[in-house]
Amino acid sequence: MTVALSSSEIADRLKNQFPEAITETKKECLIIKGDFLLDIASFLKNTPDLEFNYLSYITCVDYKDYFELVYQLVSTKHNHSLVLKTQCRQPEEPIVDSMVDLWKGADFQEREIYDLMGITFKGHPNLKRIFLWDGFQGHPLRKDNSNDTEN
Amino acid sequence: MEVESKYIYPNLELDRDEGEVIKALQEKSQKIIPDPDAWLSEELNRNVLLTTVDGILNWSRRSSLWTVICFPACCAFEFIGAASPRFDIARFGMEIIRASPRQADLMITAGTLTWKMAPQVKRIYEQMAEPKWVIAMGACAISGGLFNDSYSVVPGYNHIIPVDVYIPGCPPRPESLLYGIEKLRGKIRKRSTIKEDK
Amino acid sequence: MTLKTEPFVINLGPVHPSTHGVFRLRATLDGEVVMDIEPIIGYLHRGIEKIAEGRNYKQDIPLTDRLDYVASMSNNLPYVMAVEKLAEIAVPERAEYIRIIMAEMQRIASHLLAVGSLANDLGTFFTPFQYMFREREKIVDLFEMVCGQRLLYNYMRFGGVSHDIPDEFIPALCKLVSTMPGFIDEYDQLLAENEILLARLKGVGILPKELAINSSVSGPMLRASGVEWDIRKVDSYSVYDRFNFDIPTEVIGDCYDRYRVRIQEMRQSVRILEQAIEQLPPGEVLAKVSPRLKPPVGEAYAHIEAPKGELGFYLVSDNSEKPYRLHIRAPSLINLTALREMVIGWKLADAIVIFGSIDICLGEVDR
Amino acid sequence: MQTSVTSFNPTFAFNTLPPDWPGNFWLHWLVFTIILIAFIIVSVIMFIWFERRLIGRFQIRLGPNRVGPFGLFQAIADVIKILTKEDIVPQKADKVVFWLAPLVALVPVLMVFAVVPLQSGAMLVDLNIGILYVVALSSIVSIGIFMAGWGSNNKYSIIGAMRDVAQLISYEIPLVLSIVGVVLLTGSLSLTEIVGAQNIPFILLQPIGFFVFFIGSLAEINRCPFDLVEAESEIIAGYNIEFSGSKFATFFLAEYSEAVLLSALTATLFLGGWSGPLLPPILWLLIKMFAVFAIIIWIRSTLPRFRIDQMMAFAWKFLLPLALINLLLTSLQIVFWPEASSWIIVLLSFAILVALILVWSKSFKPGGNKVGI
Repeated sequence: MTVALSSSEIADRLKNQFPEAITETKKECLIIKGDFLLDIASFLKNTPDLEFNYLSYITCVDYKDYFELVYQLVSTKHNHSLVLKTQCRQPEEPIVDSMVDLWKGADFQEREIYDLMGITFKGHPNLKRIFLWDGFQGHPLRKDNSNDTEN
Repeated sequence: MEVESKYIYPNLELDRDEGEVIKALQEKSQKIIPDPDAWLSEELNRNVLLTTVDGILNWSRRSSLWTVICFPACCAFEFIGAASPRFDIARFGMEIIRASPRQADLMITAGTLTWKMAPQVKRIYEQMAEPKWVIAMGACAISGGLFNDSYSVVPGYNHIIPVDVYIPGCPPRPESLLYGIEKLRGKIRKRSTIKEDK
Repeated sequence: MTLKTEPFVINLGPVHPSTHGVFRLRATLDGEVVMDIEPIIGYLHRGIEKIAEGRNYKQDIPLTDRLDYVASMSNNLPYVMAVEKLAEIAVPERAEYIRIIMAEMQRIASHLLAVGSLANDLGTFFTPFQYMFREREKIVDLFEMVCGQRLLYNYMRFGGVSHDIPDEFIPALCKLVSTMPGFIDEYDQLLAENEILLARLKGVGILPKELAINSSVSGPMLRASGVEWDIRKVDSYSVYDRFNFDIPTEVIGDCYDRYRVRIQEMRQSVRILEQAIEQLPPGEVLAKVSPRLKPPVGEAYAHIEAPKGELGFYLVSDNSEKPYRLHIRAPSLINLTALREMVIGWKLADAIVIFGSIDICLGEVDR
Repeated sequence: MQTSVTSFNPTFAFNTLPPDWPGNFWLHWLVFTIILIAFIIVSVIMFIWFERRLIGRFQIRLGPNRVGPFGLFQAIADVIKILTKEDIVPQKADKVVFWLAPLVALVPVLMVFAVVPLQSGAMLVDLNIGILYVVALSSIVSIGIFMAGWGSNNKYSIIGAMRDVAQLISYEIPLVLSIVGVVLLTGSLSLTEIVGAQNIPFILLQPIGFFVFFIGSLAEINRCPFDLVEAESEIIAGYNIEFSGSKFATFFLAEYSEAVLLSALTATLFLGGWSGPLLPPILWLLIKMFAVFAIIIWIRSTLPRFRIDQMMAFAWKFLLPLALINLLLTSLQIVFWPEASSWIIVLLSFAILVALILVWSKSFKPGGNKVGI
């Protein structure tokens, strides 16, 4: 069984290095500030006994007043997992750091989120629409985008 | 081996052009294109006389319907199922699936059509040489089906190209595909090539 | 004197005989050698995630069928698992077994198709494909017996499956299970002892282990690269822990290894099926669940080992009848990430084969 | 050899009309050309039907059987349909080349049939350099294919056309060298004499030659596993991608006429041509042609396709040495051991063929690795 690591334990370890990074620790997830995302991710990836070398998925949820990005990290060596979340509270121009340098698997998923949710990923090498065509108005998965705006 | 840039050809301009084509097509195709062969149902009024030449031409056309590849989604597997040993569409001489639209007669539109795909389908249809027919296979091809209310789905192929035969089902079974093809043959049988002056 | 040469861009797809749907590959070629590719997808983007938000939980089950339309049963499973996790619904034991029987049959069907179309990409003029389809039809018959559909089954429900299997199902399945290993061996022999096939597959499109993990590749592709990672074992769900089976892995991670992993996985699936038939308990198949299900506020992620890789559903509920957010972790899409690294430097013909060996389904890539 | 070269002149060829044929040369020419073209077209239609039915059987299905008895009229329906379809010329195509290409591909094939003996003396002209004529003309088809690829102004078709030229250049050499073995045994370039010389079919005396010739000619007519020219899974339809209507029909005809030609040539060179007991000679030839074509279909429905570099490697590293060794062995036998009993030769040649193929297949690596960019 993949062990879901307790987020408070991880939070304790992170506190030494990134004292201001952690917003909240829930039972199943760890919510961090967007500014520290890349640093914490690379810490989680490179620390020997954590070694989250596999990024299972990235997704984004629109909570109307903020966007929440969800990263599920897995270690294929130690067989444990962690859900990392970050909240993006700039509804006009949401920007988050890109994870492509750490995990290549983030490439298409970030493009997908950019396409459907309209979140810009800083440092992504090829950030453009992936599913919809160039010139499509709006981002369909946002809650303010009702289902039948387009025809 | 290290590739220098992420993508040698980012092709941003190409993307933009394609986006414009899609947009133009979307605006243009809000109405359903009527079936050009609708007059066939009122056959008696027109009093069609078929000549022997017509008979031979129609025989040859309905006996060798070559399909073009246009299989976007789920229904494709029921088409392949129809071509597989069990249903064996080859009995009717239809196992030749031409990948090049120039040499094909029949387009079986098996699957959901999105606006991004629409210009390609239209182009394939236009590349096909006359005479050509279209079968809309499955609910998505007829009306958008389950995805009718989506932001990216074309509600039916008949917004883009004229359709001759509709086969309902999600997906239609191979038997119903064969029945639909049989209907199309009936339609071809009534066609008059000689009289049709356009 | 040197001739002036320049690379040229060629579009493979979206309508192409061997792109398995409407995938498009914008390839830059230097003669026959692929210098660069850019996968362009979205030609089948139907917005399933958005549509799902507008329908209630039960109405979303048919939508999941249409993701990976060659493996519909496997798509139902993680969705109902996610909802069950969210609403804390217990599943009767018999239903769990039936689900596993369906998922494993679906795995065989999907891998048959993957191997067949890989051979097709190699240019065998449909013959292996037709043989694989013959076997697939047998499995499809069984599915039809259970739920009346040939392709998109819509069989699983929250708390079980929609109805019990008919009486004649188990004997038919036993017959399938007893004959299938022979067919698999036969096909394996016919394909893998062909010199041209070996020359075309061996050493082509190598995906190194590190890159495979880093690119979040999953399923047979990951295992072909030498990572023993199968959700059925490492994060066992349903009642998989009661079965005895191996995870086939290979070492190099070339196209041939991916082919081998699929062939061996079919054998393992047959093994699981044999055990599941033996252990199948009597009893109910559907727990009592309100048709207007309102799960409590929260989120859940359930994943399974689908034929193509790790298929997961991330579900957010706001205690209404409709899901607040449904995200699908589509293995086909993420497996494509590594395509570019694998293809560059190979010939055009190899690019097609490498792409075929990934075995994607466009319904799942684009959603 | 020397006599046939020095005595070559057209009148010699024209004078080879059998004495019992009526009329003068030109009447013979006219009648026979019509018969020959009819023969080609009928056999092409039969070949198409045969191929589709047989492939159906290989793929555990029935194949066309609804149009006419046993689906016999299927190919006829196809032909009428293709001929009456719209003929599209792409706007940016090179019009002249596009128009000429199908003809350039078809005419040489038809011309080659002039020297193929359908039975004793039943041929348009009995050229004493028949083999040379066949080899020379059959290569011209590639020019037609290249013209089609270039004239279409399509990227897929130009890739297909390039592949065809590369393929032709590589496979022509082993092909010709394998024919030389037959010519050495016969001592003549005339196809009639080659048939006449086969007391036992040359496939027994020249197994290596047959092997190389058969594979080489598969490549020459772009049949599987060398169908890279129209590789459907890679370049869609290759050179004929933009052709429709009657032009496509012409290409189709050219392609299958080549197949008929190859079957006829293989039958003539290695299987004893029209000679055989009991049945009439033309029937023997047809039986042999269909047998050869059945093997081609079998290969087509079974084998995957080569990659371009593997295909070239196969020609230069595998077939060419085999052809050279065959040539050497045949010459040695003719020079030093002309009185040898043919059955000993048969046994020896087969032993050598098996040994060579074993050795070669172990050492030959089709190779072709990733290219650094």
